[in-house]
Amino acid sequence: MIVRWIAALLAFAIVAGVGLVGFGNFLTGVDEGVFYDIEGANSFGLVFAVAVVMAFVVYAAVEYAQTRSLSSITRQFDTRTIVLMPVAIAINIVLGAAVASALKIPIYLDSIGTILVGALAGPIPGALTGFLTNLLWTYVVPPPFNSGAAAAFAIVAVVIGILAGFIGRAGWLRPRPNQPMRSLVVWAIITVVVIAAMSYLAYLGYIAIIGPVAIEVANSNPAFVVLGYLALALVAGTVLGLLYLLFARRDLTAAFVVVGGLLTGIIAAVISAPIAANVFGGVTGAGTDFLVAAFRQAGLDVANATLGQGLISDPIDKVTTFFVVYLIIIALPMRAKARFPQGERLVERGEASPTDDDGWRGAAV
Amino acid sequence: MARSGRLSEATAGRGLPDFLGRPGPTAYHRLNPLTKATIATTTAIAAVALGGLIGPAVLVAVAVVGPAIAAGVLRDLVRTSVLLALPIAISALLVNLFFFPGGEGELFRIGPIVATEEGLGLALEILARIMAISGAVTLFYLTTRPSDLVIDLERRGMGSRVAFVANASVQTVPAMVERAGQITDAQRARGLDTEGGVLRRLRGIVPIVGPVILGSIAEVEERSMALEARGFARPGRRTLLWAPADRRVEALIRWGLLAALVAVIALRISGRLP
Amino acid sequence: MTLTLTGVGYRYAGTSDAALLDIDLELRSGEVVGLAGASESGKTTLCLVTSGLAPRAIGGLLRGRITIDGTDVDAWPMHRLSQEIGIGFQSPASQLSQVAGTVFEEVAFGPMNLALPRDDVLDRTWEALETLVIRDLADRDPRRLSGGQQQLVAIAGLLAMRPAHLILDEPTAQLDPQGTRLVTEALARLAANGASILVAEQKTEVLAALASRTVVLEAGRMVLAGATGEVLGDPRLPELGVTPPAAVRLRHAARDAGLDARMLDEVHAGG
Amino acid sequence: MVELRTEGLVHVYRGSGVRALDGVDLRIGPGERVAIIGQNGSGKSTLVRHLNGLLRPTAGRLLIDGVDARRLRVAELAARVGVVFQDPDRQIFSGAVVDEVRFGPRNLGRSGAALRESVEEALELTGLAGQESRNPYDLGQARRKLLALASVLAMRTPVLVLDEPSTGQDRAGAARVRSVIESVAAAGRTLIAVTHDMELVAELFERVVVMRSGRVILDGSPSDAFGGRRLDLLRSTNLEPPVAARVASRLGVPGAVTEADLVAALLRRELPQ
Repeated sequence: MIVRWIAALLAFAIVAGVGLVGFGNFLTGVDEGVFYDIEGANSFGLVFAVAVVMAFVVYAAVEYAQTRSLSSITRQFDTRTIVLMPVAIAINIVLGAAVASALKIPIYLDSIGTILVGALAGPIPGALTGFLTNLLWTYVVPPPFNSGAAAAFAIVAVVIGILAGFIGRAGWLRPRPNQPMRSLVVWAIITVVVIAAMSYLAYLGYIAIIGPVAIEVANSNPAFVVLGYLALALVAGTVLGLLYLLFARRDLTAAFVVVGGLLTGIIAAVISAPIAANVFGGVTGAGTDFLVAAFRQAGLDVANATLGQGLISDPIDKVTTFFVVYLIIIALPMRAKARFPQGERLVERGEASPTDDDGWRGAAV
Repeated sequence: MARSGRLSEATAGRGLPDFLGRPGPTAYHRLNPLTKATIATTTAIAAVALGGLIGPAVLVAVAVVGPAIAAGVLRDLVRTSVLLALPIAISALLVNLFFFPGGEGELFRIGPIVATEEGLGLALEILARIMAISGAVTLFYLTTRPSDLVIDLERRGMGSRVAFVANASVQTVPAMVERAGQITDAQRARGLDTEGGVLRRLRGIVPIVGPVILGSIAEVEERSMALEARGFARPGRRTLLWAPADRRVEALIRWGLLAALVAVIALRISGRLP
Repeated sequence: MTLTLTGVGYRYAGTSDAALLDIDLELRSGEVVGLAGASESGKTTLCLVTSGLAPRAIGGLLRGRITIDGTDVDAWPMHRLSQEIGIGFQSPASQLSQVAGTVFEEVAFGPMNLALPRDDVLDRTWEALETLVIRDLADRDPRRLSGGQQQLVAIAGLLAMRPAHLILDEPTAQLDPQGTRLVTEALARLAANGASILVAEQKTEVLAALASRTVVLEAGRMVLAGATGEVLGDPRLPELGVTPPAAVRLRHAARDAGLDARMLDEVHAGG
Repeated sequence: MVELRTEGLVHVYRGSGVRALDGVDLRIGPGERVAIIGQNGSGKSTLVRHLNGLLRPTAGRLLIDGVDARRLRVAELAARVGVVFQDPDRQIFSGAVVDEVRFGPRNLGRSGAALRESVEEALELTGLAGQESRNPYDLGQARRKLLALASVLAMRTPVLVLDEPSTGQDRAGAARVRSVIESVAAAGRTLIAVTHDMELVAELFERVVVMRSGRVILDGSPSDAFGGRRLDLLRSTNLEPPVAARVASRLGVPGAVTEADLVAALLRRELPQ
């Protein structure tokens, strides 16, 4: 068991190292005199994502070599999960396509299914759902639902599925209704601090990536100032939304939903930015393009404009998506969700099934 | 492409029915699905890696328009791929033309926004790249039945469960749209007003999206039982009724294309490409 | 092949009260057994338990013994049991595999999963289509068929697994009279050439047409069992939430009104 | 109260070009109880979808109290003509039974005591009183259908249309549907049922409209439709009359369509001997 994890970590380190040093932003090549490519730093997120997938492939290969089976992985794939995945993929595509074309708002809502499968069945099914969604969305789904751009972002969907899997496994999406006021207030403060810290870190990281030169140009340009205020307004909006959810619904899980959404959003932004920048020049035809235009107007190049756009729209999209998934989990009857591999962790405490014996027995096989 | 009407004598016996695995109308259609998928993928990635205008243009001519003519799907290809690429193309044009940082060669100006030469150059580059990608993908889509590709991959060793998810998704997407339509009717019959302004339409999202998701998930239990009642949970490989033909020469073509793609990417990374 | 349930009870996962209690039932080969009872009286649960899906696929807790020709099937995995016992459900659409573009591929789905040799899969599929006389639907798209035709395709899909016993949970519940006739006639043909079927139905006319023996459930217990004619003629049927067939209702109404029931019988017998 | 009238109603489906309605002239007065029967594809559900504006006529008109329905939005029509569709799982979305029933009336702007009272009445009538906080998907399929019925009942529309209300119901469920039909009629509201349940039609409806290939081929009482004289017409749509009517016509007692009528008629004939 340990051998597999060591092999996986080794693979991760190698791929990440090679990627950072050589790969960087593959449109600009390595800068002399610096051991890594500064301008390419913005694609370190993508490199890490590829490293994660390679680690998984190595883990599976080692397990297969040891035990001629992938039981630790296939256990998460019971018939119910496999039947849920096409539904989740269709939800991603039908809702994603509908939102992208109909509302033209800066969110995509195309990962509801991926996060749902992750939460209900675990990281691996979540990752596979995300991966297949993006591949099928480009190669197999006919217009008007087809999206030529989706396949390129498959790696992002894989990471979103994995994150949702661990968030579900950690019990973050377990309903915690009518909490005493005291613990609500305590958790509200903690969450606001966490949101502020994450937003500030994202800002610092962004400034570090776009480098000192770009910052003077940007600051002097009114567009950049407007974007700054927009980002602040969205953070404030998230906090207000959180407080409403906490105190209006007295459900502590609202805090976990918001934090989970922000975390996934920021990671998704960091991974998808280099893909969007280098493959599509920062545009995807969705509502988020006007954000990219604003960043470009502020004097930033394609890569940094796309990252900026991602750091603004992805967190909001993922917080909204996590909230929609949470509403679905609440509305699902006990019978439907309890049967999934991680179903028990999405159920309110005390709702789990009572078991006494006197002759009753579960499935033998 | 199931054929309705009387069954021909060929299937009167007990063999494989003639409507399964029927070869496509042209030579390009009859290529192995994986070959066509490799052509589409290498064309798309190479267009990105090559960059510039000439690279993608040549790729489109050779790997998209050429085969499309051979397969007799050019008209559909143009119509579909343009439709597919339009939203991205318009955004790419607008964003890059007008917002190219530090562009000097001013073409024209609309108020504070300046259209620059460099912006136009980059916009055209991205346009060429997008056309190459959407053309390659559309060519694949127009000449290959999705289930044929899935069967071919399963024959080569892909897990039968992954094959199930891929095939089932293709049927679930249109079914879900039909379901959403029926649900919209039912909610409007209960007084939900979907003809008002944006705000009113936003209020309609939960009553319409909710049943689509809840109804589909509620069916998962019965669907999985029906599948298990037909031996679905049996581990290991399953028998395939048929699989698309593959020839050695196509295998060579596939590996050749992949090698060329790796070469292009290596050149790009090492900076030797223009 | 005889399928026997002795003292069987079942409790759904996450519930404290039993959905099924003390069921003793024997399904002999070549016999059609009817299952009647109000909604949520345990009909579906009994079908799921007998087929093995409960508890294997949906969890929950089981009590008592289920044997095939005396052998306890507790340890059998689902894919082995599904070759002995096939189960069909109420909704035709949710029994489609969603991966078949034609009826032929839909019916072949089960044998393909069993990894049988290809020719064996083809033979079983054609045989199942012929048994249900839907050979001419072979190239049709399953999603574009009527409810009744889809139900026949689902049953053909089960027959292709060559189960010794077939269990059908309200196959005509969602069908219109034409679809109900289609399915009932097909099942009558199966019964005529020796199939062993357990069929649950609200429409007692269907049970009257198919079943030699009928069992009635109430709140998870067997409250009536016996020859179909007797059970469906039992005066307590309405209180058990089951509406007797029209012919029986007429005869009872005539008898209660003091009419000469015999006259009604021979007239209706010809109908 | 509301009078519905169609004049030369025609509907051709854009995609398939199928002429589902081929000139329907129908008048349904306030408080009437009408059953619409016909084979699949005879145009029944197409007609129903015109009554609440989900489908608009290709030719001809639908008049509600003399006003052309074309000028009314679906949301406005829904306040007059409530339609209960066949598949409950294509509309239920709330986590609790009571919220599902509130959805309709709330859309019509009702609130407070009036809302609460109409919701309680609907739950009572459909036998769901006491299940207010349960998750709809924990109820069986049959009771979810009753929940869908309750959610439209609570809107208290002057016209109520039921699409296949008794399909999939057991004895108790069918009895519920019948009590709802009787109470709606008792309240003087118009009730239209599209159904294959011939016993239901014979016992509860005073008027039967038979449709075939987009046209009304018979509009009369159940004994008109099921009695001996017009049986050929009914058979032409390969519909079967209720068993009691079949036995009655064979025993030379036409006009008797329900079991009760048949037995009463036989009693009269047997006693004088």
